[in-house]
This record gives sequence, structure tokens and C-alpha cells, in this order.
Amino acid sequence: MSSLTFTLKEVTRQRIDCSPLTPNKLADKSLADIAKIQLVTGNLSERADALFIITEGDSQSIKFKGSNSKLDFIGHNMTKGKISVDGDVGAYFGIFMEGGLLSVKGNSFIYTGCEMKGGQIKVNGDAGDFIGGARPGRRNGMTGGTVIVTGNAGARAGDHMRRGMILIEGNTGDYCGSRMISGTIAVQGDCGRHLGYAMKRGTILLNQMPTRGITANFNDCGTHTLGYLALLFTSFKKLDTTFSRVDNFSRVRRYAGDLAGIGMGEILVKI
Amino acid sequence: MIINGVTIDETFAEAFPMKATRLIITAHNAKWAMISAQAFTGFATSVIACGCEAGVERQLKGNETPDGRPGVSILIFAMGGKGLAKQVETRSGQCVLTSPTSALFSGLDSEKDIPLGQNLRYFGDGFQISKVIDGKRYWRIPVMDGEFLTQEKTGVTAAVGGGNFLVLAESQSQALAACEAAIEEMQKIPNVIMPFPGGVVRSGSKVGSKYKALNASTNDAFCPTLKGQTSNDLPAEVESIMEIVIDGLTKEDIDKAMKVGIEAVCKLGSKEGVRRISAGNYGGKLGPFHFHLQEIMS
Amino acid sequence: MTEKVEEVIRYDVPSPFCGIASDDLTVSIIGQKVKVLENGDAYTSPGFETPITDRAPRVNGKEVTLAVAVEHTAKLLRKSKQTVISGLATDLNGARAAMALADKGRATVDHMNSRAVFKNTLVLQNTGWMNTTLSEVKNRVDMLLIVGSDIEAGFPRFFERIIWPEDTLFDQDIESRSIIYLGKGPSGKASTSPEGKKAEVMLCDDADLPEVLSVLRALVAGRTINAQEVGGVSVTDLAQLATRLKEAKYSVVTWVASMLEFDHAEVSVQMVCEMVKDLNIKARSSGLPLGGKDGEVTVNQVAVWQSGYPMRTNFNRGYPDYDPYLSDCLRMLKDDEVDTLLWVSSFDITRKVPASKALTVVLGRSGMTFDTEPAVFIPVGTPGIDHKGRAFRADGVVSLPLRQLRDSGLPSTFDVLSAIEQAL
Amino acid sequence: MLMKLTGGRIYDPAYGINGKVRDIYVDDGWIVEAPSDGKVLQELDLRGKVVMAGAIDMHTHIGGGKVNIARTMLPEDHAADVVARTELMRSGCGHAAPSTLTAGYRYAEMGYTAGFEPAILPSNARQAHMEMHDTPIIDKGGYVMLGSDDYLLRMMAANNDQESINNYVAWTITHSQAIGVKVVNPGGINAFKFNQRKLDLDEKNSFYGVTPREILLRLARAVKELGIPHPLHVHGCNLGVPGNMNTTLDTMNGIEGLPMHMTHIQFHSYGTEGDYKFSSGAAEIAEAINRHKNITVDVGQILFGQTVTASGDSMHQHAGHAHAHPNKWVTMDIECDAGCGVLPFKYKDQSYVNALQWMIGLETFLLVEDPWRIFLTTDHPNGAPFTSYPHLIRLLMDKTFRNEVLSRLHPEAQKASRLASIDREYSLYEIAIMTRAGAAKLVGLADRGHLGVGGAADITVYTDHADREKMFSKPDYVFKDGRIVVKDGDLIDVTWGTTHVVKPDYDKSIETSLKVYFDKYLTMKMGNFKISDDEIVDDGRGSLTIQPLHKGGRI
Repeated sequence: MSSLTFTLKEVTRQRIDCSPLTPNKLADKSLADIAKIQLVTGNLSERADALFIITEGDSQSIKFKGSNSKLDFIGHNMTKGKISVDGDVGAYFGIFMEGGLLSVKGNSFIYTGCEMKGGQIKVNGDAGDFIGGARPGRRNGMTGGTVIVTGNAGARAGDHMRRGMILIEGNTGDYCGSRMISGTIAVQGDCGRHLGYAMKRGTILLNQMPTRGITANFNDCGTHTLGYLALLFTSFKKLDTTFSRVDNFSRVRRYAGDLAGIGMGEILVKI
Repeated sequence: MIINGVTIDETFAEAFPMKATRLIITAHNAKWAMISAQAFTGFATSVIACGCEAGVERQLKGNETPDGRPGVSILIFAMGGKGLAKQVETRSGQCVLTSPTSALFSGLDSEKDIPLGQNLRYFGDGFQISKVIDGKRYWRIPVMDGEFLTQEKTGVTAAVGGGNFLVLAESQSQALAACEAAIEEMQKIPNVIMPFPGGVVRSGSKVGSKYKALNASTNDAFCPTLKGQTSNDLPAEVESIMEIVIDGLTKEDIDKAMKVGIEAVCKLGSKEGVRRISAGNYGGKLGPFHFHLQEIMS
Repeated sequence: MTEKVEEVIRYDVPSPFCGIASDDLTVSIIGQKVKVLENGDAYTSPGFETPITDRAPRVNGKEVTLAVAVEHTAKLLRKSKQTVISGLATDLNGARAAMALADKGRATVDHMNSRAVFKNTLVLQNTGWMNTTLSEVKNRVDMLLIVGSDIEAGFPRFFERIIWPEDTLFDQDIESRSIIYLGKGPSGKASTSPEGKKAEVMLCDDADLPEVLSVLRALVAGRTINAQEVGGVSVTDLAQLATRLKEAKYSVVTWVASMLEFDHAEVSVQMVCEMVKDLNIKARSSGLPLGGKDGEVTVNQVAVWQSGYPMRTNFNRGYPDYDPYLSDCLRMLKDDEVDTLLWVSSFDITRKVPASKALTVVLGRSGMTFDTEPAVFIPVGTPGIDHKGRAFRADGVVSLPLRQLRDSGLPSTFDVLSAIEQAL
Repeated sequence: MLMKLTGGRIYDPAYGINGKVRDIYVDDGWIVEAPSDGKVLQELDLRGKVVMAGAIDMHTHIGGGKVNIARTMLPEDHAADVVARTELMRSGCGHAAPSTLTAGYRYAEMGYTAGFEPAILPSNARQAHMEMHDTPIIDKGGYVMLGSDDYLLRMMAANNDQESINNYVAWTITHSQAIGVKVVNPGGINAFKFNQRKLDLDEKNSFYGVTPREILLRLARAVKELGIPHPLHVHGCNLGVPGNMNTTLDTMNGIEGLPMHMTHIQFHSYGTEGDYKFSSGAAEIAEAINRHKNITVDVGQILFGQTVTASGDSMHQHAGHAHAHPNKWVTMDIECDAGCGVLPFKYKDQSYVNALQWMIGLETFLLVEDPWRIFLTTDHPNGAPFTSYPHLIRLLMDKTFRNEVLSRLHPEAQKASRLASIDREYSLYEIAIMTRAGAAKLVGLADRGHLGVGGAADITVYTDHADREKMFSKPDYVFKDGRIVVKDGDLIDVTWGTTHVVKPDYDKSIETSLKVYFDKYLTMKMGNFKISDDEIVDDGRGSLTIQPLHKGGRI
């Protein structure tokens, strides 16, 4: 069965809240019912079929076509099924997600994987600020699952991240791993300023020493062979990412910080 | 039933339900993985006094272990989950955590689990690091040679302990040679261990004793030196008897192990002094698992 | 025919312009002309003295009555799919009316200074802080650490009023007060003590300030830092600073959020606030965020008590929905999501309306100029000059009654926004 | 427009009326005599209904700096209880730190017609009034906080006479537009600024040498001598500290018979017995309250769930910061005046300490004999949000329900309390005393809390439901100043209540020294500190009601 497909009719001026269009929420809904779903855009709400051409298909495999960076909350709270998006997506891609598969052929705006608990998000492009972050006032960002970004990440990737994995094939912006509580961020490219700022625990694994080096709020713990990295790389193997092809390494230079706080975070740089 | 001149008694071994787990110890090389495994499984012959029965299941190549290093898989059996957890914890702490270059993983997935590194982590004194990889939690505990990596939990499964057979031979050296041959074959069978030293027991026991303090004592019915003093049916030419005890994850695993073990013994045959194969039981009243020798060999 | 107008002198006049609510101004009023005679400063004097130029509202550049301008605005709002009410440089009742209008018109609210304000708000919402207020600082501070801010450039009277008073409650020798700049240095001499003791300065670039603060906090916590220097500041010097902070009886760490002009400065503010908490394990220390201009504190306070949320809250769905990123007015304008912008700026005519494609309604101080004539311009009175009002100062605790100094006939922002709300 | 409320069962303890069927006449916002000509314009049939005056919350943190800090801090708490706009009501948020608008609506929906903010800092009074001004329907007012302000402590250190302290208290209450005086951790907030981390009743402030006991005596005397009806409102020393029951008992004994209201007494009734070194002191405290007729208390009942604690007690809020849940918190030193501390908190029924706190509160309710001297509060939001009052009323009125809830709590805590053995169930009459007549008397509201002629027509009508939680959650009618604002539990009209104040007289010459003090040491002018009556009236929506002083007052 082909995918249930939402093709955006025209680029709207206001953002569109797409949270109602997930496999969970559309399961067992008729096409007519789906067409009637109200989507908030600006200070109005509009019927789904006013904004999208809806093509019947498997509600457990949803496609968005002609999407752009104003489509927010795609994959909101989903626990199963998959959504794939042609184009860019807006903010909060995969917010609260617990399971299933989300992917976008394009860029995502801020808060990709915000407070996600499980499942997998793949951004085949660049992701905006606050990947896996926590909304203001909340203390825990993502607590499980995997976010893969094939391009570059914005600032504050993994801010308040508590568990799970963020794999960035390109470069990261500033403050990668800021206020990280735990979990793993792996980066193949370069990192911006203030790497690991206010990090409590967790691991930032780097394929190369960042151009800017490591800041003074991290102390060098020397070079080591860390056995657990073998397990980590094994776990990458089954993921659809260039990380599955990265040569395993377990020799790293280890930096511990941010010393301002409990200083239990680590930046591991391949040597 | 007679195989190659060896009589297979029409009797059965009687075994008990136990709880078991499998652990994988890896190390810088096979030697150090084995050293740790042997320490872990040392003094673990019988639950009665050791708290558990444990043994090396087999050696693992790098491509068979979670971290890609040479390793050893071991099985540990105890009467219950709690006792098993306690043994796993103390032995892991004393024999794996301490052993150079080691890492420790669960070798058994199951619904129920017991702590593996969950409490060992406190050795890290706050510097321990938790990592969840593929849904499993690991602990990285800083130690003097680097980092001790251990999985947080290991699975627990229902298992069977106490499968056995007895090799009755004309001389001590022939009994031993027969048992060695059996053990060599049995070690190739997965999911079982033979927990006694070298896999062979020379002091089979019976339940009870004339001394109140003891609840088991020598199996006088199978002590050749007592042929004339106790009621037994040991043939005159049998001078030495040795036992192989098998713990396995399932009854079928033990079946297989016993079969290849007995076959190896019978292969030596009467010409190598092996006369009879028998088994230990308690009349079928105590253990729910019965291993009928003739059935196994048929 | 000119009428002879008497000069009226008013004393103890509070300033809505300076952020620290100096309320000791002496002001001369001659008819519509206001002049600060005493205690003015670079913000306050121009603030009071800006002359009234426009009086008539305009719609599409044409002068109209207030009623027409209000009705026209209501019409725009009725048609709007996304209104943002921003600028919001106003007083308490202006803020109240803005919130009521936003609620009814399903609009988004934001403030012209939000970029700075949120550097503090996000910290309050994430880990909180231990802060103090101006009078406590005035009487108790023995060590003032100024982070990344040239205070006198933004708050010309801060030192004179708060740091170098003649008397303090606890008979402190004010010459013993230590003033230490970390990051930026002072542009003038306000931080020099009455007897000429200069402030200590530890300079570093903004780009390095986050790390310097992190290392300082680490040193306060007693950690070892391997590096010899951070951002050009010697770690030994920072260690000495950490020791002095720990030994101070009442240290105060202050910053001006609008002067922390780098992205994500809130994590640096958080670093400072957490350091203050650490210091309080044994000693006493407090943070003091300076700001409060253009009604920024007032408007956030009102928004919070009326809706639960500060600025950058939308009412798109009929209830308040807070999002400091998506509901950032400037971002929304940049991404062309706003069809109607209602911009309130009743204090400072130099503040510009941000350029956008939105239809723009400006409630502005008389004398404002525009690069592009807005759809509607309604000149409004300035709180504390043209009408009474109330305004919070930087510490968010003290609010002052603003006075009417002249009878300009200009409507208040409250009047205009309430009329628009009625007309909706 | 004269309206007759016919045939309701009236509970009006101010007049000793306990469930008698009576008619009530309302005209122009007031309760009036039956018209001599018998003509009424409208009649409402209340036969079979329970009729009480509108309820009064005499201690609820509804406005002011610390409440707004709490609101700002908790976007996540609001998000779970956002309230959409209706034709009638503005949007907002509820739960732990509700928006002012929603707070007003929800109080009215529960039949409450007045609430009093118990901790107005003089330096922050303007804000408190602005917030209360934006709180619809209910009447409001507040108690101004003194006792850690440097001005008072200087006066005491200089051994100024009681007269001058009375003048200062009267001046402060007048110009902060308050109806009573509150003291929080007497002197302790000030001591914290000198880095003292605790201050017992007889411990000296390290700078001023003044003790909490002396502060309490001075202020309690001032309140009495000024004729302020509301007794000194005391949040005592050692809030939340195990063993503080002894301090509380000492405080009662030490006040020398002066009227004193001890607030959220539950938080001050802890012993140190048992394995957890935390035990109930409720029995001893209740016994002491029963004995000391000069003492009134409100309970500050805790109920389980997420809330936020907001207090002027910066010293103890700082000490408790490790318990913040979620882990974020604020304390502030404020204006040589006071301080505040805000900590989100989650009370858990499986926590020994929290379960015992719950029991201590209920024990206190049930063991204090005189309902005129104990008041129903959760110290909103510190013990629980005010919206849990109907649940709390049911706990007091329904022993079976109470014991059923009790049986689900931390088992060790259950053993440590005698609550299960207490049979008392509050009657409707007693509830009416606690939440109406007694509260009005305590706060000093002459025209509220009763249904007598001349009283304001703040009236709540209930259906007598066996489930008291249901009954008190959804009144049939709520009248505010004669207007029906709630019908069948739903808001149908939005009005704006008045602000109740007292205006004790004082010697104006006090301003000479106060002006010098403001000019020298503070950062605002005395004239700008004062809140004018106009500011309360504001845009015309507000109003000021000056309540009479006691005759004992020096006027």
C-alpha cells in the first residue's frame, strides 16, 4: 500500500502546526475524516484539505510533499510508523517522539527531536539550533532515540540532552553539547565555539580535533583506549548514516568538563 | 544396553531446577580473559558450599564478543535469582573488575535480569559513566589500567543443575582417561558446564550422614574400597569410579552433553578398562529432571 | 497671541528612561516644554526634553482623527491572520491594554528589548538565581563584579546613586568597596571612587567571555584548571578573583544583558547565576541584572501575571502559548509571517520600527520618524510626562509612580489600545 | 433591584444561625431588610439549598513579586493547565501559580468572594496591588511585611519607644494600603543578609543584637495598640525545620497574651522523634492553641502533587533549595526591607515526610476545638493550589474518606500519626465559621462574611451533596456584591472586587526621620514609595474599602 500523502498546496505566510498528522493520530481514520482535521496556522485553523492535497494511502507511512520550513511539529508525539518529508521542515520535528521513523529530505528548523524519547529522526540536510533540546523551563531534552543529521547542525545541539544519540555527519554550530546531562553526540566535521559549555555528563565524540581546539574549562585527561567505543561503533553499523562506515577507533584523547559544574562530561577526540 | 563392551545401567540421573546466567569476559588477549574467567568460576563446584556452580562454557574469538576482543563465556548456576545475583556481583567485583584489561558483558538476553555492573559502578566513586547503546546500559568505571567496561544487567533464565553420569573403570588411571575423553567432547556442547575441577568429580556424595552436622557424605555405594563393607553391586574388577556433573540451560542441553560424554567413554570401551556407566539419583523423589541413560544413548 | 506661561518646578520626579528609576529629578515645565534641571543623565534628559511635534494620527500618511485611526487599526486587526503587538515601550496600563488586545485579537506579544531580556528570563526559567535589589547593593556591597558590561554607558547614574553614596546603613567605608570589571572595561570614570580609586579591569573579548566565566566558576568551586590562561586572562588572576569573591561579605555580580551582545549569552548569564549560588554555600553573594529600559520589565511583569508567560507569547489559539523562539517578533518579521504589526514606542523617538512587509500600526511618541510611512501612526503621550503611569525598574521589585508633568492632550497608549480593543 | 432569595437553609455563624430556613433580600449589592411593602423585583427559589456568605481566603499568595517570579519560572506547569478565552473571560493559566485573571475566576467558581495576600513587602506593595487589581471578582487586600526591615531593626536597636514603632507600623500599613501586618521569620530574613543561616526565637541578629521574640512583641503590641483588627500575622522562626514545634510553643507563650495569628502552623509543628527524626507535634500545638485564647492559626495544609512554594523567608527557602522539584529556585534580598524565596515542590504521598505533613495538617484541624480560631488554608500555593479546597473540605467533613486516603500513604508515616483514631468531622456550620464568619472577623471585615442586614451581598449557594468535594467545587449560585457571578458552577458575569484596607492614625512627624532614611539609604523617594488611593482605584475598576479599627485603637 502506498503512503498517505500530504502535498502542500501553496506556501503559506504563517506557520502550520502539523502535529495532528501522525501515524498514531490518523490510524483508522477515513480520508474524509482526515480532510476535516483542523490545522492551526496563524490565528486561524484550517481544514487539512484546504492546505494539503491529500492522497489516500497507508496512515502508518505518511509522506509530506512540497514541505517547507513553516511546517512545524511534524511527528509530534508519534510512537510508531513512519513519516517522510520531501522539502524542508519547520520547528519541533519529532517533538516528544517515542518510536517510529521520521525523515526529511531537506533542512529542519529549530528543536529537531525536542524532548524525544525514542525512535529515529534523520535529517538529510542541515538541522537548526537545539537538536534534541528541551523547551524553555523544561530541564530534560531528548531522553532516548537517535537523531542523524547528514549536513551541519545549528547551535546548542544536544542542549539539556539526557539520553540517546545525536550523530552529525557535518559540522556543528556553537555550544554543541551545552548543558548536556548525558547521552552521546558524535560529530564527523568541525565544531563551533564553546564546545560542551556547561556540560554536566555525557560524551561528545569527535573524529577530529576542532579547529578551535578544546577550551580551558575542560581539562586534558590524556590519550586512552576506551573499550566501550567498539560497542558504540557496532551500534552505528545498522544505522543509515556515514557513521556506519567510519573506521572504528578506540584510541582517543579525553577531555573532562565543564569544570564549572560537576565536570563529568567528556569530549573524546580521535587520535 | 552394552556399547563397545561397556554396560549402560538402566538408571537415571536426577537433576534440579536452577537459575543461570551467561557472562562474557573479554580482555586484551585470550590469556587474560581466561585468567579472569577461571578466577570467576573458581570455587564454584557445588551450590552447597560455594553458593553457585560455575564454569567456562567456551573461549570466544574477537568477532564473537561485544567489544571485538578475545573472550570467554561462562555460565553460572544458583538455586535462585537472588543467590545468583549475589554470586555474580561478588565474583564480578573480585575476579573481573580486578583483572587487567577485562570487560564484562551479559551473554544472555531474557525478560528477567539481575544486576551485573549496576552495583559495581559505585567502585567508580562518582566518576563512573553510564552509556546506553542499542537499548542496553553499560557502565564505564575508571580503574588504574584504563576503564573497566561492564554491562549494567544480565539476563536470568531457568536452568537445570545436577545432570551426571558415573564412569566405572578397572583402574584409577583408566577412569580418569575415560572422563578426560568425555570432558573433551562435552566441552564442545554449548549451554552446559561441568563445574567440578577439570569437569570430573571423584567424591560423589549421597544425601545425609551419620554426623548430624553434615547433610551429605561420601557415596559409599560407589566407593570401590568398601565393596565388602556396604551393600552394593559393584563388579569385582571395578577399582575406580568417577563422576561427571553437568549443569545446563535446558534439559536438552544436558541430554546432548551426556550423550557425547558417554559416547566418548564408550569409544574407549572395555578394552581400555571401562566397565559400566551409571548415574546418581535420589530415587526420583527430589529432582524433577530425570536423565535415563539408556534413553539418552538409544 | 502668546499667553505667558508660568514655569513650574517639580521635585523628586521619577525617570521612566534610566532603567534604575532615578526618582530624584528636578524638572522645569513651561507649558509643553520640559527640562531636567537636576540629576538628569544621557538617557533621562533627552527623554524628558524631546519636544512634541506630531499631534494628529495618520492613516497612510494622511492626518485623521483618533477615532478614524482606531477604527482603521481595528479593521486591519480583524482581517489579520497574524498580528504581532511589539515594541511595547510603555507603562503598566499600556501593557495591560496590550495584553487585553492581544488576547482578544489572537495576537503575539513581544518587546523591542526582548533579545536582551530573554538572556535573563531563560535563566530564571531554567535554574533560577539568587539576586538582590538596588538598595541592598547600595548599603551592603563590598565587592562588585561587573560581567561583560560597561555599566555607565547604559546606566550613567548607577555608580553615583548605588555604589558611591555618602552614607550606608552599616557604616561601611565606601572607599573599601572593590569594583572589578571582567570582560569589558569602563568607558568613563563613574566607577572610580570619590577618592580616586580606580576599578580593576580584566579584559577579554566577548567571544571568550563564556569560557572565562566558566573557568571562574570552576575556581570558585575549588577545581584545578590545567590551562594557564583563558581568553587572554591569566588563570592565576582568576583564581585570586575567586578567592576574593569567597572572602567578600556581600559580593554582587552584575551584568547588563543588552551589552552581552553575543548569541546564546543566556548560558553565560546562567554560569554567573550558578556561580553566585555556589558562593552562597558559605558566603553571601547576589546577582544583579541591570536593564529595565523602555518598559521592558514592566511589560514582562504584566504579561506574566495576566497570562502566566512573559513576552513572546501568542494567543493564536485563544490561549497563551509561549515560545521565545517562534514568537520572536524580529524572526517572525524576517520570515514574513506577520501581516499586521502593532508597534508601541512611547519613550524613545530614536528607536526604529523594524522593517518588514507587514502592515504597520505605530503608537509612537510624538517626534518619531519613519523610513517608510506606516499604515497607521498614532502619536501617544509618554508615561511620566504626558500622563500618569507606573514603571518597574531593573530589579523587577520596585515600581514607581510616574507623574503627569504637562497637559499635552496626547492620548495614552492605554487609551488608544483600549479603544482599539473595544472596536474589534 | 430588590431580589429575594427564598427559602434557603442558612449557615450564618456571625449570627449564630445554623441551618435555619430564612429568606434573604438583596438590593444594590447589600443585604437588606425585607421590604415593608413586600414587593420584590426578582425572586430566586433556594428551597433545599445551603446558603452561606461568600468564602474568604485569609491567607493566599495571589499577588506580588514572589508570586510573579513563581509564575515566570514555571512555563511547564502552566502549559498543563492553560485556559482559553471565552466571551466572558480572558485567557490565562491555572494550577500552581495561576494568572491573576484565572485565579479570580476560579476562586469565584468555588464560591470564594475574597482573598488576602499575606506577604506584601512595602517596597513591592505597588506590584502586589497591581496584580490584585487584575484579579477579577473577588475582594482582596493584604498584610504588609515588617520585622526584617532595617528601619524597624534600627529603631529597636536604638531602643525607641513603642509609640514610635506604632507610628512606623501605622505609616507603613497606610502607605502600602494594607489591612494587616505580617512578620516572616522575624528578623531572620535580615540576618540571612549578614550570612546567619538560622535564627531561633532568642537568637540575636548579628548586627542589631535584636531577637525574634523582641520583634514579635513590639509588632504585636503595635498592632493591638493601633486597633488594627487583624492580629499580628506571624510566620514564625524555623519554618520546616524538624523540632520547630518547640519554637512554636515558645512563640505562643512568649507573646504575653497579645493577639497573634500564627500562619501555616502545619509547617511549624514538627517534632524529631522516630527513626526518621521527624514526627508530628500537632497534638501539643493544638493543645496549646486551645489553651491560648489570644492565638489564632491557619493550617497551611499540604496536599499531594506538584506545586510551588513562594515565601518571604529567604533564609529557609535557601536552606531547602536541595528539595526544589524541578531543580530550579530563586531567592532574593530585597531593598533593606525583606526578601523572598521561590522553590517548585512536589509533595509525594509515598514520602514519609510529606505524608506526615499531610497528617499533621489534618490533625491540627481536628484537634483545635474552636473553629473561630483556626482557618482553612493551604497557604496557596505553598501547601497546594487553592483549587484543592473542596477536596480539603471533604477530608475534614468525611472521616471515611479521610481514612481511605490515609490508608494509601507511606506506611511508616501512617503508624507515626494518630489521625486514623480521630473521629471528628466538621459540620457545615463549622466550615462556615472557618471560611466565612471567622475569617471575616479575623481579617477585620465588618461588612463581609455574614448574611446580616447591612452586609455586602457576597453569597454562595450550594446543593447539599453528600460528597462534600462535589458540593464545594460547584456552587449553584455565587453572588458578588449582589450580582450573580456564578450559576451552576460556571461563571456568568465578571465583576471587580474592592480592596480592603485599614487606615490607622499616626503622628505625621514620623515622616521627618523617614524622609532622611529614604534619601540617605534607599533608592526611592519617600513620596514615591507611598501608594495613593488613586492607584488602587486606578482605571476606575478598583475601589478602596476602609475597614473600621477596633475601639482599642489609639485614634
